Amino acid sequence: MLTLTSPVETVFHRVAAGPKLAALCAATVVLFWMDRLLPLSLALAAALALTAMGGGVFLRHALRMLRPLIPFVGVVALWHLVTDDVARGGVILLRMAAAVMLANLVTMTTRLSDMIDVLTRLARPLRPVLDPATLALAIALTIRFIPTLSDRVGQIGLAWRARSPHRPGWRILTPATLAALDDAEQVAEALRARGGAGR
Amino acid sequence: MTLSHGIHLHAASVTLNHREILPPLTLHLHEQRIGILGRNGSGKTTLLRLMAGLIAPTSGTVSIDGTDPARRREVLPLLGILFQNPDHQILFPTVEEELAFGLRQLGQTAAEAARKVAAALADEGRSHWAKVPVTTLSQGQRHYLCLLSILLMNPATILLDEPFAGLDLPTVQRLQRRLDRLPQRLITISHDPASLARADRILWLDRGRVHADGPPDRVIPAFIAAMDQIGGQDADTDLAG
Amino acid sequence: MTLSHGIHLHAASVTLNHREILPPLTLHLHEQRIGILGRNGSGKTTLLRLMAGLIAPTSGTVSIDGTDPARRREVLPLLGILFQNPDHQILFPTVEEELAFGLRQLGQTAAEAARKVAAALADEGRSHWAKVPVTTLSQGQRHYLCLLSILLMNPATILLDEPFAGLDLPTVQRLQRRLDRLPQRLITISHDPASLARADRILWLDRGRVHADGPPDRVIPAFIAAMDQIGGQDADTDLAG
Amino acid sequence: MERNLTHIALFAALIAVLGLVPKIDLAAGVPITAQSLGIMLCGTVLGAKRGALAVLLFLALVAVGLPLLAGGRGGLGVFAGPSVGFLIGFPIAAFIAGWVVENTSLPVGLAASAAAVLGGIAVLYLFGIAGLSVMLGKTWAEATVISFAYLPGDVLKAVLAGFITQGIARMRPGALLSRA
Ligand SMILES: Nc1ncnc2c1ncn2[C@@H]1O[C@H](COP(=O)(O)OP(=O)(O)OP(=O)(O)O)[C@@H](O)[C@H]1O
Ligand SMILES: Nc1ncnc2c1ncn2[C@@H]1O[C@H](COP(=O)(O)OP(=O)(O)OP(=O)(O)O)[C@@H](O)[C@H]1O
Ligand SMILES: O=C(O)CCCC[C@@H]1SC[C@@H]2NC(=O)N[C@@H]21
Ligand SMILES: [Mg+2]
Ligand SMILES: [Mg+2]
Repeated sequence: MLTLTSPVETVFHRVAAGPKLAALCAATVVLFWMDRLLPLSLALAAALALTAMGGGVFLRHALRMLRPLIPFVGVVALWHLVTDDVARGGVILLRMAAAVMLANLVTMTTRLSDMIDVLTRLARPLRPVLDPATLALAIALTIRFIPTLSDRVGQIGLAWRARSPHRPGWRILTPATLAALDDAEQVAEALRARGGAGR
Repeated sequence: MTLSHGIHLHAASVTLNHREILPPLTLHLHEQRIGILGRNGSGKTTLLRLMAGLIAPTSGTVSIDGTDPARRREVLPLLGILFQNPDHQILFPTVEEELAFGLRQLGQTAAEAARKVAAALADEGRSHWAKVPVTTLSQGQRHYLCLLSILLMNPATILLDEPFAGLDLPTVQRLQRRLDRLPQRLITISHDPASLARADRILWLDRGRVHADGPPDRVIPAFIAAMDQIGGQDADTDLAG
Repeated sequence: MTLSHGIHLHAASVTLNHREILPPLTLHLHEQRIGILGRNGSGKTTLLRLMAGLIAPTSGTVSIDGTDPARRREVLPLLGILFQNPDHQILFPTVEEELAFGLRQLGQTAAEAARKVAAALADEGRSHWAKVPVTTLSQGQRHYLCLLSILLMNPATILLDEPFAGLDLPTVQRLQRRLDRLPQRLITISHDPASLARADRILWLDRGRVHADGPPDRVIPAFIAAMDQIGGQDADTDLAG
Repeated sequence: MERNLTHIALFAALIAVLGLVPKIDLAAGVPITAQSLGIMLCGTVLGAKRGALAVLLFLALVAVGLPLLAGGRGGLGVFAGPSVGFLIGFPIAAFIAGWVVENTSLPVGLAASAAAVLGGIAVLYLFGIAGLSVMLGKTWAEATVISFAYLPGDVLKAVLAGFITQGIARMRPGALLSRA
């Protein structure tokens, strides 16, 4: 399964997931508390520097993950130029860029399995309502069935195109949703056949 | 018979997710009954999708009766496809909706389509099916419905992907008789040589390549011998792709 | 052999959605190799699900080696099930997770399970499969993985629903050899009589009832004759249900 | 137990598959995406509790670093971006939509459309607008104006959610857990 974990090994790959996530939380809180240009610029510079420690390929990859924010930068910049409040616009942009960059840094340097471990550990206090083992099972099932369901939907699309000159559009979604429901029933049975979920 | 008649592949290849599933193939299929044999994963379904225009060739060209099969509107009267699993091709809740869909797509009015569907069901002695939810049909009956919905569109060529897989003996015999009587050109995929014994021509596909191409009495015995030989060895452990 | 040995059905019936799929059945299955034959929709899979405790009998009782099969955890060492479609049976993204799951369910620690999985894969000459995403395995390989994950749990009885459907000849031969060597009791569902020729006992199911019950040389010829006769008639138009 | 679990997992997978439908990027940094239709369907098909849990599971997978949001985005970064309000609102939207279908006696299709409007638009936008206002440093009024860009698409999606839910009720009545 595709993950966003970077194959480029960095020092951060060797830091345990828990502390990394805790640091990220703290950093994000601080970022949202800061509201002046200079400290926020320094924060972004620091985030960039940390990311750059992973090397050129890693940094380029990290910057690519910021690309969806580009139109957002445009609109904020424009808005604040018009309202003549450039400083405020700068604060918003710097803060978000730094926060997203740091969060992506954690994502890119933590293996999926370690993330899932942290998640199930965080869920431990919820044990009476949510068994961590059940959560781990649910995560595994979803990862397992995304490509399978995607194939099914592709097949339904082919069946449509085989009989129609038009693209299926939204109408493919009823059979696709049904496929998810049918698969859910059969997977439930297979799961029960091997001892069921929980306890 | 003109040059444009039948299905032409000119150095047509298919690469999916950076993997060459079908290396360049050049073929001219014009016989009335054509069988495609091959092991699991040999590329049979991919070849069928290529011929049907459901996937584009990565290189080379495909034409059916002179038409590019990617031009869906023009190719609909030329080509029908029966997919392997009826559960992947039934799109509507009731039998009559399912049957009417293809006719509407050919440009007929709702009234016209409804009339033809009713007539076709009556012809088959199945008028009572019209309002029935497809989910209450058995596996064999759903297969039959899929075939009917294609026959109703009256294409010149029908591609069938494992039409007998999972069906019981009597159902297979009936379906086989029904198919034998069809005037259309049939191209049938199977991994079971017995069901292709009466074809005019058999293509044996192996890892995307045409390993043998000829009449059944030549290709089928060779295929069976090869399969027995492979089956005698221990399982291959190498991973695909 | 004690009375509790084997699978017992006492007047067990199954009604689903107000339809009686299996009328009350009384059976004692204790042979090593048992086959269940029948047409599509005759209730084979329903009987298997009943015996496996995946559906409760509407009336009557079911027991396997003295245990109620609805007690999933207790019945795990007694019973393994190979479903028809591996796509619904494989629950985890990678081969080793899939194999380890059953062992964890039996109460083994993660370390124990990991060790056994590694050992089993090495035994099969497939250590390189461990981290492989299950979606990249071929159809035959996925079937094989399902079987392996059940064998690893070492149940006394294995139920197999159409284990050969959709597989090519060499794969069927290999799987058959593998199954023949197993010391476990096997109960195999099929609509293809040929694959059950070497069973000790065959049940022929027809519309939920046991139409015949005996050794293959008695039941199979009768089954084939009946199927040919039905196949000779025109299609039945009555709806299921 | 198992059925609940697998329905939740498969619908989380369905939202992810809907992410493969091309998105439309808007300047505010929050795209128009088919995934919000998936959120509605989780509620209208699975019902309140299971629907909300399916969405939470999907978000958990996004958070741990799977690129499941439209356009192959994911990771913790998206929770620090302009979408965060909508993302937080997702499970609540599914819950409300499910609750509405469960607790009205309207015909399924109509109930599902109404539920999708209530949960997938009214409630979701509340969170989305709050998120936009915080992340973009805008007033609520300004953020509300921005979110109007999504309204036509989302109204359409609510109508579709009605049709799809009704289709399922017709094809597989027993499978519609919100009305089971
Ligand atoms: N979208 C895809 N991406 C990558 N590989 C694919 C894709 N679709 C099919 N393949 C691979 O292409 C090969 C041929 O697949 P195909 O479905 O054509 O085989 P087949 O002969 O129809 O097999 P079967 O008898 O099992 O139906 C297989 O190895 C399959 O894994
Ligand atoms: N949940 C259900 N509700 C109503 N009817 C059902 C249900 N499940 C199965 N049936 C019906 O029960 C009958 C027996 O089904 P079953 O799946 O056991 O048949 P089978 O012998 O395994 O057939 P096949 O060879 O096609 O797999 C069929 O007519 C089927 O339509
Ligand atoms: O970042 C993402 O990919 C998800 C953001 C959520 C998009 C919201 S959901 C409601 C509204 N309707 C849309 O089509 N997009 C926004
Ligand atoms: Mg195929
Ligand atoms: Mg069956």
